[in-house]
Amino acid sequence: MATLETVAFVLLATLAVVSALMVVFHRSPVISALSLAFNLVSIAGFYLFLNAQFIALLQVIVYAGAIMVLVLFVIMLLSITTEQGLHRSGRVQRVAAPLLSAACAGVLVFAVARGSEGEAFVVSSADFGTVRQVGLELFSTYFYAFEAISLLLVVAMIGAVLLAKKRL
Amino acid sequence: MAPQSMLILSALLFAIGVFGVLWNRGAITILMCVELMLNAANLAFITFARQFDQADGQIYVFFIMTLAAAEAAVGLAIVIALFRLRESTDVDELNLLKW
Amino acid sequence: MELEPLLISFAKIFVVSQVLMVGVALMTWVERRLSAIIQYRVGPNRVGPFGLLQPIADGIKFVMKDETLPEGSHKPLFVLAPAIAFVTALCAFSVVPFGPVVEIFGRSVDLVILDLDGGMLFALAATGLGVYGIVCAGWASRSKYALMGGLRASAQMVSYELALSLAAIGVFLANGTLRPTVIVEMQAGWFLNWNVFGGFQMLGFLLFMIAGYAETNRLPFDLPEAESELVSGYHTEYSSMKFSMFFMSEYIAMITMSALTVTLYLGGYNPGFPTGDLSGWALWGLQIGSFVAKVGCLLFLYVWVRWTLPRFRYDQLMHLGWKRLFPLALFNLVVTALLVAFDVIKA
Amino acid sequence: MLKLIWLIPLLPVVGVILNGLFGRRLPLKIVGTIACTTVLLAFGLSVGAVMNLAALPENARHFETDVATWLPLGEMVTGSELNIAWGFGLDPLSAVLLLVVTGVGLLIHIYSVGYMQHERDYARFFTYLNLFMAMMLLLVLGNNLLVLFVGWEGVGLCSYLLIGFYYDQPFDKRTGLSCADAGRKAFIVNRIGDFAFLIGMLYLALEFGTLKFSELNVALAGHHTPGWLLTGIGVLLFFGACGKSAQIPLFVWLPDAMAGPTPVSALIHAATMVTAGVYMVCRMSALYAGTPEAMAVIAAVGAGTALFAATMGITATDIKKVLAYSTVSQLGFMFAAVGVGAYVAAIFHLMTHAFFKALLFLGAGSVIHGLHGQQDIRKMGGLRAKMPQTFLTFFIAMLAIAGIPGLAGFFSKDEILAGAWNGNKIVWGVLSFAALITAFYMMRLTWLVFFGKYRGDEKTWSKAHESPALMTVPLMVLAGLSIAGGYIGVPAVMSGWVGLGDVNILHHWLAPAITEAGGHGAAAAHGAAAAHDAGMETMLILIATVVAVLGLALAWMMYRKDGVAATWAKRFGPVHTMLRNLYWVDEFYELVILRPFYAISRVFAGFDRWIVDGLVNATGVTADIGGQVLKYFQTGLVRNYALMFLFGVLVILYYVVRAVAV
Repeated sequence: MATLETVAFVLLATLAVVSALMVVFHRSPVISALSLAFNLVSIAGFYLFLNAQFIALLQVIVYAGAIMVLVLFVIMLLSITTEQGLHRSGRVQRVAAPLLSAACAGVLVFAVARGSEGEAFVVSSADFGTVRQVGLELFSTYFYAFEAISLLLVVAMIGAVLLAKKRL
Repeated sequence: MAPQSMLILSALLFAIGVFGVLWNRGAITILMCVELMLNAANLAFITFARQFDQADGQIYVFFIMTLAAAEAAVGLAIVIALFRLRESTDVDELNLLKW
Repeated sequence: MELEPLLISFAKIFVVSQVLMVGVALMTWVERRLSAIIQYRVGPNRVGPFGLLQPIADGIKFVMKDETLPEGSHKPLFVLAPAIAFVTALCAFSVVPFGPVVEIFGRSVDLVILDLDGGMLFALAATGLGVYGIVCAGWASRSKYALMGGLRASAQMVSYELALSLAAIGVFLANGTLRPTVIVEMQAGWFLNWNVFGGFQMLGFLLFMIAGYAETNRLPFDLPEAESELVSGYHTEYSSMKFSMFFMSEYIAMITMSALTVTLYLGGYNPGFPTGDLSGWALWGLQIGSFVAKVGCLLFLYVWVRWTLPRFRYDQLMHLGWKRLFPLALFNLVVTALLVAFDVIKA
Repeated sequence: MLKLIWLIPLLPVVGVILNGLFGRRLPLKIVGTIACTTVLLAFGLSVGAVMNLAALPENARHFETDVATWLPLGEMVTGSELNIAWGFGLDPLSAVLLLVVTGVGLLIHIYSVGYMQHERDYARFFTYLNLFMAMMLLLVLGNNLLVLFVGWEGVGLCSYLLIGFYYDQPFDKRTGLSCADAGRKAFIVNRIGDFAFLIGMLYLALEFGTLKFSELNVALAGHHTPGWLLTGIGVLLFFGACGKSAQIPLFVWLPDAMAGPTPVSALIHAATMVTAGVYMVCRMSALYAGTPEAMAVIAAVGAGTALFAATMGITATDIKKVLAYSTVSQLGFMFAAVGVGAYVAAIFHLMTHAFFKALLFLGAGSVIHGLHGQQDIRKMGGLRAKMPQTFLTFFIAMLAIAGIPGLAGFFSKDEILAGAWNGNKIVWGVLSFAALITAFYMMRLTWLVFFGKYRGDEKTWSKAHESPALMTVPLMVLAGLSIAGGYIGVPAVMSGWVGLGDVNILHHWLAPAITEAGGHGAAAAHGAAAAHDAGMETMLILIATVVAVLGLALAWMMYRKDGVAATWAKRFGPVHTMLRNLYWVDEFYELVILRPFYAISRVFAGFDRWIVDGLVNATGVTADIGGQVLKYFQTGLVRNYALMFLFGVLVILYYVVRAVAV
């Protein structure tokens, strides 16, 4: 069955990379945002591959369903037409940005290549990545982190309201 | 489907996100590219979680998602506030804090 | 990979989607007839008995109509948008268990397309993605009305999704699972076992219903397509089959939402009384029938509400969503959590 | 109660904390009550502890307790273990000091409540005063030299703080010193002595491997230390005492210490702190027993100071400065006594001096208080009528210090003189002459202040008043002590006259705590008790009495009528000028020490300014230039920053990845 999986992987990976490139290069921010949403959903597909069903569903609900809708809303609200190009950032940026990005990819790939990850995944337990297992972990080991992040959300919410509201 | 291919895909997506941040001048697009980078990292986390059969990686992703939500909310609010002031989301217009 | 389960899955998908399409057709007829009754009109009664064939006639009309692509529109998205709306609405139904495990040709088949561990999340995710269809349509049309509709839809759906999910979490807490099949199984027996009663989810049920109306853009929350303000909102520029896809997806979303409500709160396919000595197809038939009946009742409610309540203003909509439903849903969640903690609800 | 002695220094600390933190916001009455109560408690505890000590058999009157380890230094180069603890101890010697410090301290606290009433910074004053009490008690109760040193430095600090209490006021017109300057002067002069003390202490620790008094006494009893080292240590420690107790050559700070409020002068610069030097030398009697050379130095310095300071008291015109010179002089007496081995006499005089000198200062304070700040005795006179209680008590104290028989000062001074006679006839001569001058200038002071006609302006006179009871009651108590205090040390010769045996309580009390020098001075210490030469003793007592009366009479003759003194001053013109200018000691120090010091300082200042500051400034300039260049990287364009950030991250990442083994 490896071949079917490989085909699926290559397909999804291609979609992910292409949509990511669309995010960066498309002139229209709306298309960029939609591409990003697509990219996020395709990454959720990878999560399913990797036995992370709960996270995959969360990814769709939170990222695609909420965050990206919000982004789209703002883009449409502000009627932004184009966000491309360098403008004032100048000549150095024009040369250095592609070079350094390529270097970034190079270093990361180099790191992966040097890494000691095996050729195949280890066999995981049956309930790996289920809601129950992730939830148990979340509310035991990471309980305080969970509470802290909820606080972060409250702060972010208040901050967003304060920033965006015309008059309080 | 080896872990390495997943990680390489993650690295590529990350690099694309990096390039997007460096190349685009629109604040919203930059925000989106940051999300792209975060997602690349998430993918790596999930891969590691799968590889080492530990749920911790998934928990981290959970937290990163929360973080991304907070970041998007505040970031977009800033963009709106900026747009009110400048009628533009061009980050290169915002270069007052310099020598 | 074995072929048989794959085939069974395909069969289920095929059957369900076809049933849904028929349901949609039926719904359009029901809606028109009902609204006519409510408004003391006659309604469509020419095509077929009681005008039952009217939907088919409409379908043919839609197909035959001229396709228009507005000048300056973003064509790929313009075409894609109805498909997104349609597909996501269909997807959400896939986790709804419409019947128990039945024996067909000696094989046990569970009457649910996707029996996922986080099935309810899947449904919520699919409904969440549904907004893209509307937003894309609104933006791709390059029309003020459509854009306004898309904007309204995006904000509205994000807002009400919150109340919807939070209300549903009450059920998850009460039943201790996210798997729809298990949720349904736990509501077996007398109707007092239904989550709406036995799980103390009456408030959650009402919230879920209200948020569901907003989520499906039905009156009184149909602001994305408010005729008096936005002509017809996001699908102003659409015509022919593409329009009908939006049309159908709205009805499918209604059906799906009703089915989800039934699954979560009203016992799913459980008839509401012990079916001790029944077995085989008699039982299964009863169960599927009761499921369909319950969904039908909720759909009737949809129509009834539509022709009874006036439309909200946009700020009222947001006010209701964020300042009424959201806190109430949180309250419901806390109360449920306490009830579970003190073993009033046996999860 | 002995086990609780560590609590005694802590009690005033409570007052320090309360008044220091909240004093500003508390009403004056509460501030004063807190301060007095803590000292009262300390006094009560001290009395209890001393009574418990007295209940013990004579040979076992010694108690020590280590509260906590302070410096666990471990093994020294010499091989001994040196672990210094926060140790407290009580023996007959410290018991006497303890009672004097807490008792007189309590009286002065009460007096201060009245005296400081109209002054500013009420709470600050009592915070300092309580802190002083804490430090002084630490000094007295410490069972090792380092704890004593902490108290020693602590009282120095408090002295500095209190001398500079009116830190924004000018003090001395002649030298142009401000009160803050006076405080600094005291601190710096003390520091010189303390440095010597520290060195001496370190040598002691190195040589004997301990700083605990009890262990030191044992170690010194059977030591094999070379004499020169012992002498050196003795002289170094004594030099420290010179600083604290204002002996030649470090006495210059004490007259200027009068810049502080009068109760401070009474408590710190007369009764307690300045006597710390005497206490310390007595504490180290075991050391000095082994080094007659150091003893000789002490005796010489003490006798010299006694005479030298007394002469300066003749011409001083500030009421407090007269008393300050008197204090220096009396401290000289004590050191002379120590120097000739009459430790008991020194402690005896320390105690009586604490009574009558505190009384004198408090009386002077009462006068100053009544005259609203007037300190110049040339502008006083006839105050007898206005302040009867102050006058009476002051007069008693004057008689006591002059050495009129029957009063406290007579007994103690007589014992010192007896000790000196037995030790060294020259010392005796000098001290006798100093006693004469003492009687003279004290009579002069009393006369100018309380007798004759008032010489100030009319307004002050009309407003002059007796001080409130809060101030006069402590005066009376101290007057009582100045009369009765001497009777715990009556020489056997005198008690013999009235048919009593040896009733010298103090002698027997202190005997176990003092190590007598073998042979030398031993007879002196026991001079009274031995009674080997009762005739000579009687003779000395008579001479002392005559000297005292003579001094008083001389002063009375000179100041009874106006102008007589002036005639005499003219007759001894140069001497008078010299005394008026205090032998130009300050000027001498200025010329010999300060000027060269300033010159050297200027050289170092130049080095600091040009070389050190140059280097520092060069660093700054480099940073500035660097910033001027690097600022162009701050383009204000966020994506440029992102680019640089990415570059840095990549470099780090590359090295990290490279470093990871495959």
